[in-house]
Amino acid sequence: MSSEVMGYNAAMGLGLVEEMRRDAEIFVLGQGVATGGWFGAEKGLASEFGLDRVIDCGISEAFEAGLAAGAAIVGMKPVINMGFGDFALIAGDEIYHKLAKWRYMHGLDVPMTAVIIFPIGTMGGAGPEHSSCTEVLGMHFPGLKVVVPSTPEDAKGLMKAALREPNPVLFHSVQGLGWARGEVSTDPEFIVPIGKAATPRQGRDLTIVTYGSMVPRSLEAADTLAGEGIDCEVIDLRSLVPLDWDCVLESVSRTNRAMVVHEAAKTAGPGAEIAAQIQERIFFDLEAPVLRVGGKDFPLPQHSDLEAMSIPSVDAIADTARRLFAI
Amino acid sequence: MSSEVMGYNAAMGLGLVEEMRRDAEIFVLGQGVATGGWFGAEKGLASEFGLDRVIDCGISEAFEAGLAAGAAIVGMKPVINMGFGDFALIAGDEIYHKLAKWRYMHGLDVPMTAVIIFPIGTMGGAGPEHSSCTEVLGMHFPGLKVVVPSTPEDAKGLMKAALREPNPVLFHSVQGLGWARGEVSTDPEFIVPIGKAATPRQGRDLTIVTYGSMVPRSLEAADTLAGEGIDCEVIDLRSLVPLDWDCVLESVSRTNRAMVVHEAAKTAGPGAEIAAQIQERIFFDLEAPVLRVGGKDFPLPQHSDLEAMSIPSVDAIADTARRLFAI
Amino acid sequence: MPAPDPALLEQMFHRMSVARAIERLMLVHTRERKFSGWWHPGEGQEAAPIGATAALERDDYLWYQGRGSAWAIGKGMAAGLILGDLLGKMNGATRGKGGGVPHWADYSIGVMGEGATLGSVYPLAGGSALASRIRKDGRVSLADFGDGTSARGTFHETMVHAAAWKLPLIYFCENNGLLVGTRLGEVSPTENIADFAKGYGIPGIIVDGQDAVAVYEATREAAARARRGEGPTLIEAKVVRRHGHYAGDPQKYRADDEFDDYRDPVDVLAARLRGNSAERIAQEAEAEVKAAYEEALAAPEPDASVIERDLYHVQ
Amino acid sequence: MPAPDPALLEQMFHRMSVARAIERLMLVHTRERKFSGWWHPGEGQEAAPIGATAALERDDYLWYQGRGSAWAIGKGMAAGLILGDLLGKMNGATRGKGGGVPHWADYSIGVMGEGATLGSVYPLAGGSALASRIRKDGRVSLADFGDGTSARGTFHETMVHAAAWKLPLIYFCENNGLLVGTRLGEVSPTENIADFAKGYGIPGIIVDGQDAVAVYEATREAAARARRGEGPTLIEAKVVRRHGHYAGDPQKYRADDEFDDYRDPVDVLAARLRGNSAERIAQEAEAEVKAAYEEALAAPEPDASVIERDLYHVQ
Ligand SMILES: Cc1ncc(C[n+]2csc(CCOP(=O)(O)OP(=O)(O)O)c2C)c(N)n1
Ligand SMILES: Cc1ncc(C[n+]2csc(CCOP(=O)(O)OP(=O)(O)O)c2C)c(N)n1
Ligand SMILES: [Mg+2]
Ligand SMILES: [Mg+2]
Repeated sequence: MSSEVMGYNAAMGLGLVEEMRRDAEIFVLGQGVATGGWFGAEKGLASEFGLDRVIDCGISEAFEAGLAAGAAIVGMKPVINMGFGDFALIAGDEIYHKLAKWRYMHGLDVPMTAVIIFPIGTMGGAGPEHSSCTEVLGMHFPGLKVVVPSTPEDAKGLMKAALREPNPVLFHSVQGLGWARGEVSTDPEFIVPIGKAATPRQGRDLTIVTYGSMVPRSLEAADTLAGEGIDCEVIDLRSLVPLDWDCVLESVSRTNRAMVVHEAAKTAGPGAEIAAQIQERIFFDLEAPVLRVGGKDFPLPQHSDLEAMSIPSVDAIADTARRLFAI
Repeated sequence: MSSEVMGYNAAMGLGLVEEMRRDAEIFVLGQGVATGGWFGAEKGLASEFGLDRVIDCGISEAFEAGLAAGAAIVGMKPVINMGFGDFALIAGDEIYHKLAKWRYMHGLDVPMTAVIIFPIGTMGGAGPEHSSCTEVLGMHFPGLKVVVPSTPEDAKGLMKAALREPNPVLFHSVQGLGWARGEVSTDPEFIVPIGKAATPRQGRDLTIVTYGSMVPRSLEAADTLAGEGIDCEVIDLRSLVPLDWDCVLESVSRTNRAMVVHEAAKTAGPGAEIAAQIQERIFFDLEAPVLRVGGKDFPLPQHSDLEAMSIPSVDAIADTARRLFAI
Repeated sequence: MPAPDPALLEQMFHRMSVARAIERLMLVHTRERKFSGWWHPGEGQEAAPIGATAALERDDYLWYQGRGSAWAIGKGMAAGLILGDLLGKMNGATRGKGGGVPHWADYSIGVMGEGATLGSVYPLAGGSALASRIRKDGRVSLADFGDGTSARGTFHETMVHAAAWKLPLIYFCENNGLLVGTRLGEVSPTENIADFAKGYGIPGIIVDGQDAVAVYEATREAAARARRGEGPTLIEAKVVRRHGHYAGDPQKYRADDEFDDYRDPVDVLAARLRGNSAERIAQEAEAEVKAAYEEALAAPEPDASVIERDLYHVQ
Repeated sequence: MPAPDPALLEQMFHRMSVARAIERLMLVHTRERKFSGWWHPGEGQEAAPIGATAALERDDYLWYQGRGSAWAIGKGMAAGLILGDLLGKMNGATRGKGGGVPHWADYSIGVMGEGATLGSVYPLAGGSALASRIRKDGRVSLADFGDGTSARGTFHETMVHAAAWKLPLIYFCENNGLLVGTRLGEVSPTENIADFAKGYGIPGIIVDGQDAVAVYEATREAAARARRGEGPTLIEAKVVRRHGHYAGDPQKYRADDEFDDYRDPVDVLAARLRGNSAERIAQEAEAEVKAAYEEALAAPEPDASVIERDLYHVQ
């Protein structure tokens, strides 16, 4: 199949455009989506699909998320750009109660497609209220699917999968990867299934379980470690709900050592669940504790140097891997 | 020192009243706090302290939490009854961004006292949006202290500590224990320090780390197990931030077996962090994986029988302990 | 606006009588079987839902709040689904998940459901109204709420956009002057929720909420306006909450003379019927509710498998 | 209301000139040093903050939004704290945490800070206003926000209560007609944010936001009203956003003739000064800002320890 090199945000946008062409029930709404779009993804959407389907909204995040629930229940397929993952906390009732539970609490099992785009993570000084990783919320509160693509191709493929999924999806796009480039399939039927991890690097000595912004960093650390004779397997989860436990457990039961890496604050982040569950399920396969490398348990400073020091560096990942290998 | 038998909510209320008498900067606000109060805690507050300090609010949770931040920054000591822990998701920006980070992001280290009361957990059919346990949010987002008392005495002592604490405290009162009775110290200087766990039962075979509604259930399970020759230590964390790691690790390094029990949904709940960190820190002391018993990863049904089946029972705790002991 | 024709009036009275019979039954059920306080009695307020739903089309979208049962009944749900749900039985609307707070929905007749965090219906109704604008399907969305719930931020966020975009949306307030035991005036700058309409430049209509026909007419007008593409309307029905906030609430906070000039909405509507059909219809409704209650009592309880149902849709 | 006296006028002009000099400097700094786009230029809008802050007392509480620097300067913060912070240096207001979006606070002069989730200032200002009512300290709280931010739910939740409780609160809107690149009219039922006041039964005042004296007078009046216990006022200043939304925004969405009858607030205020003091004051301000900039450039960068500062207070 043919492919094309493009940026992460552009690929996510392309996934959206392709699906909008084939499904008239999809519409996009968010602050500035019609006038250009913040993260480059929605450029030109309004001219192709018209202002009926590409809707600029005011500064009302709770309304945005709540309308997604209402529109999805009546069968439309809203895509909402929430601007920043931090704003999950502004629209929490609408996302983690309404979108997640409306069908459940009414005892009605109907398809309900809605994609909530949460750009997460640091991007160079956006500050403590525009840089958080909030994906763990979607793991703790049941009823939603949760994805975090790490490559342009996954951004496209997961967006397309989300728009064909009969359940609401929290689509966490990685702010720090917005302009990262890569090969992207141009096949209009190419999708990345929700709930399937990838293994971008195979290895025998230890398993690095990661996703999002930390995938390229983990791969870079693995390259360095390869030179030192430490052979890392790197798993890119891609989806956090459902999480591909088969892939994770199969790998760790082979390597017998695991660490989890993410940008989200370490304490009570996704890595806590992953570490807890690995040791719960295959304790006697482990030769060492499951280690975690996560963001500092502090708000993100506005200062971009301090910000960079607040999230895991390639060195920090490599150091932890060395430590894990040595145990 | 003298003590008195009273209910959990009443004891929490008494802690509040005692502190309000000694500190004129404390005020209480919430829906219905002046007209009687939902959970019994605020009865009669308005007549003693007047409507200036006991304020009925409209249905505006974001305002309630945000005003707490504003009032605390100017040196007052607001106590907000948020009604239900689930409403953390309605006021998320105000709690996890403003209350938690305002000082940090402005680079100003000043005392800031504010107590946000979040009644959490099931209470017999309150339904999916009034029964959630949301305490894990306070663990993941930095900047707040987080407590969950399990006895009337702790409810009083932690309330008093929270009102003398120069940092905002999320005070999770346990809905299911509201009418549980127990001995409560009447000493006006009695406080329960934030960040100190209790060990209501000592044991040699395994450690049950728990808090809130699951403390009495874990103790009951431990009693049963004692008859079977399994000697459980039970730790009541009382505070989740800061968490008394010394107490937990000391115990587990003695018993070599640990399990975490909470009512909150299991996945990515507080137990994930606790299990992850125990094995991270004392892996080679463990003879078995750290197991978790938590609420089902489903919304809470309105139906009270189904609700009861959705959270850990004494039997489920005992069964897990037996399994852990047998590993 | 034309008044409802006699057949519609009878249907309204029938539905109001069903709702009232459910109210009466739930009072007894609560007392005798120690039913939990999660039932919020709607007696006294039935004219608002019955009048409003009568003015809607079958496929218009209704998002309601949780007092009483008259919204769902008014929009055409069977009493059996409601009672089965209240009793937590498998034959109820939620198929076993219920037991107090209403989460009754039937999408085929536009009963879209209730959110127990008050104020959650505004953006959801905004969403279905936006869907109708995109699809040009001529449907109207109605968001019902209590006076106290007008203070939620979602009230504003949704109406700012609905008014700007002229969405086919009706805000319908049941103003009973109380939030649990707090008087509205303690926490609101106005006793008239309709005043908030001024800020959005939309009509704010106050109607006699004890008179189902007055409510019908106002809602009819608002729905017509919405369908003409002229945007949202805020209707405020002045209603009386006859009982406590929840089943069992002793209501010590209410004045002795509060009900001195109380007009029962059932009587007000009965007086508008032809001949003496009221009595007959009321009896039929009571019989219907009684039968549904017996059926609910006999219906099976849910088992644990119900807990894990309806979370995700599998294609 | 009396006009500001000559000394106050000069102080206002001085502060406006400082803010303007910071604007000019940041344009150059952004271009030459590739400074990040997290700086949101306030040029053209300075009359609103300068007029409003001049009408407040030193210990009144100011909660502002993040465009430009004139709110903090107007309330009395030194240029050095602002520039040090923008450059991310240890001598800035946040002592090393800064670098674009303003989080400048000085509680001793009532500069309470900014929340970068827009609309967060409403309930915080409501909180300080409530504190003043409880303490009877005669202080006024002012919440500044942009026109787009009027759609946030917190706008409504706070004002419902502030109006009901007659809190000493001023809502101050800088209406530049734009939210990033979206025209206000696309997402708001009214171009006049002051219209929202009608819903709450409070005064909604529109002032010429290019004229600091007009803003001063309106704010003075609102503050006096608040101190008399008569409750909140909503002031809307019509302002012009002279530059892009953020530093570097190419602003393709703006019309060619948009600035044809633009009145620079610096000129408007200069014309009100006695004699030719304007030029002198402007030069002094520029020199002050230049010196502060040099100092900031030379000031030390933060080290990693700054990350872990100020999260918890230790008694
Ligand atoms: C967001 C939210 N806040 C608070 C509550 C608790 N609560 C349930 S009913 C009620 C009073 C509602 O008053 P109103 O809106 O006037 O409706 P009414 O009960 O009078 O019908 C309150 C505060 C809730 N369910 N949701
Ligand atoms: C809650 C929230 N939503 C969205 C944003 C992103 N955002 C930053 S500035 C801005 C436009 C603000 O418009 P307005 O309030 O009119 O202020 P102006 O920029 O015109 O001064 C937006 C949408 C944000 N910071 N916070
Ligand atoms: Mg009411
Ligand atoms: Mg603007």
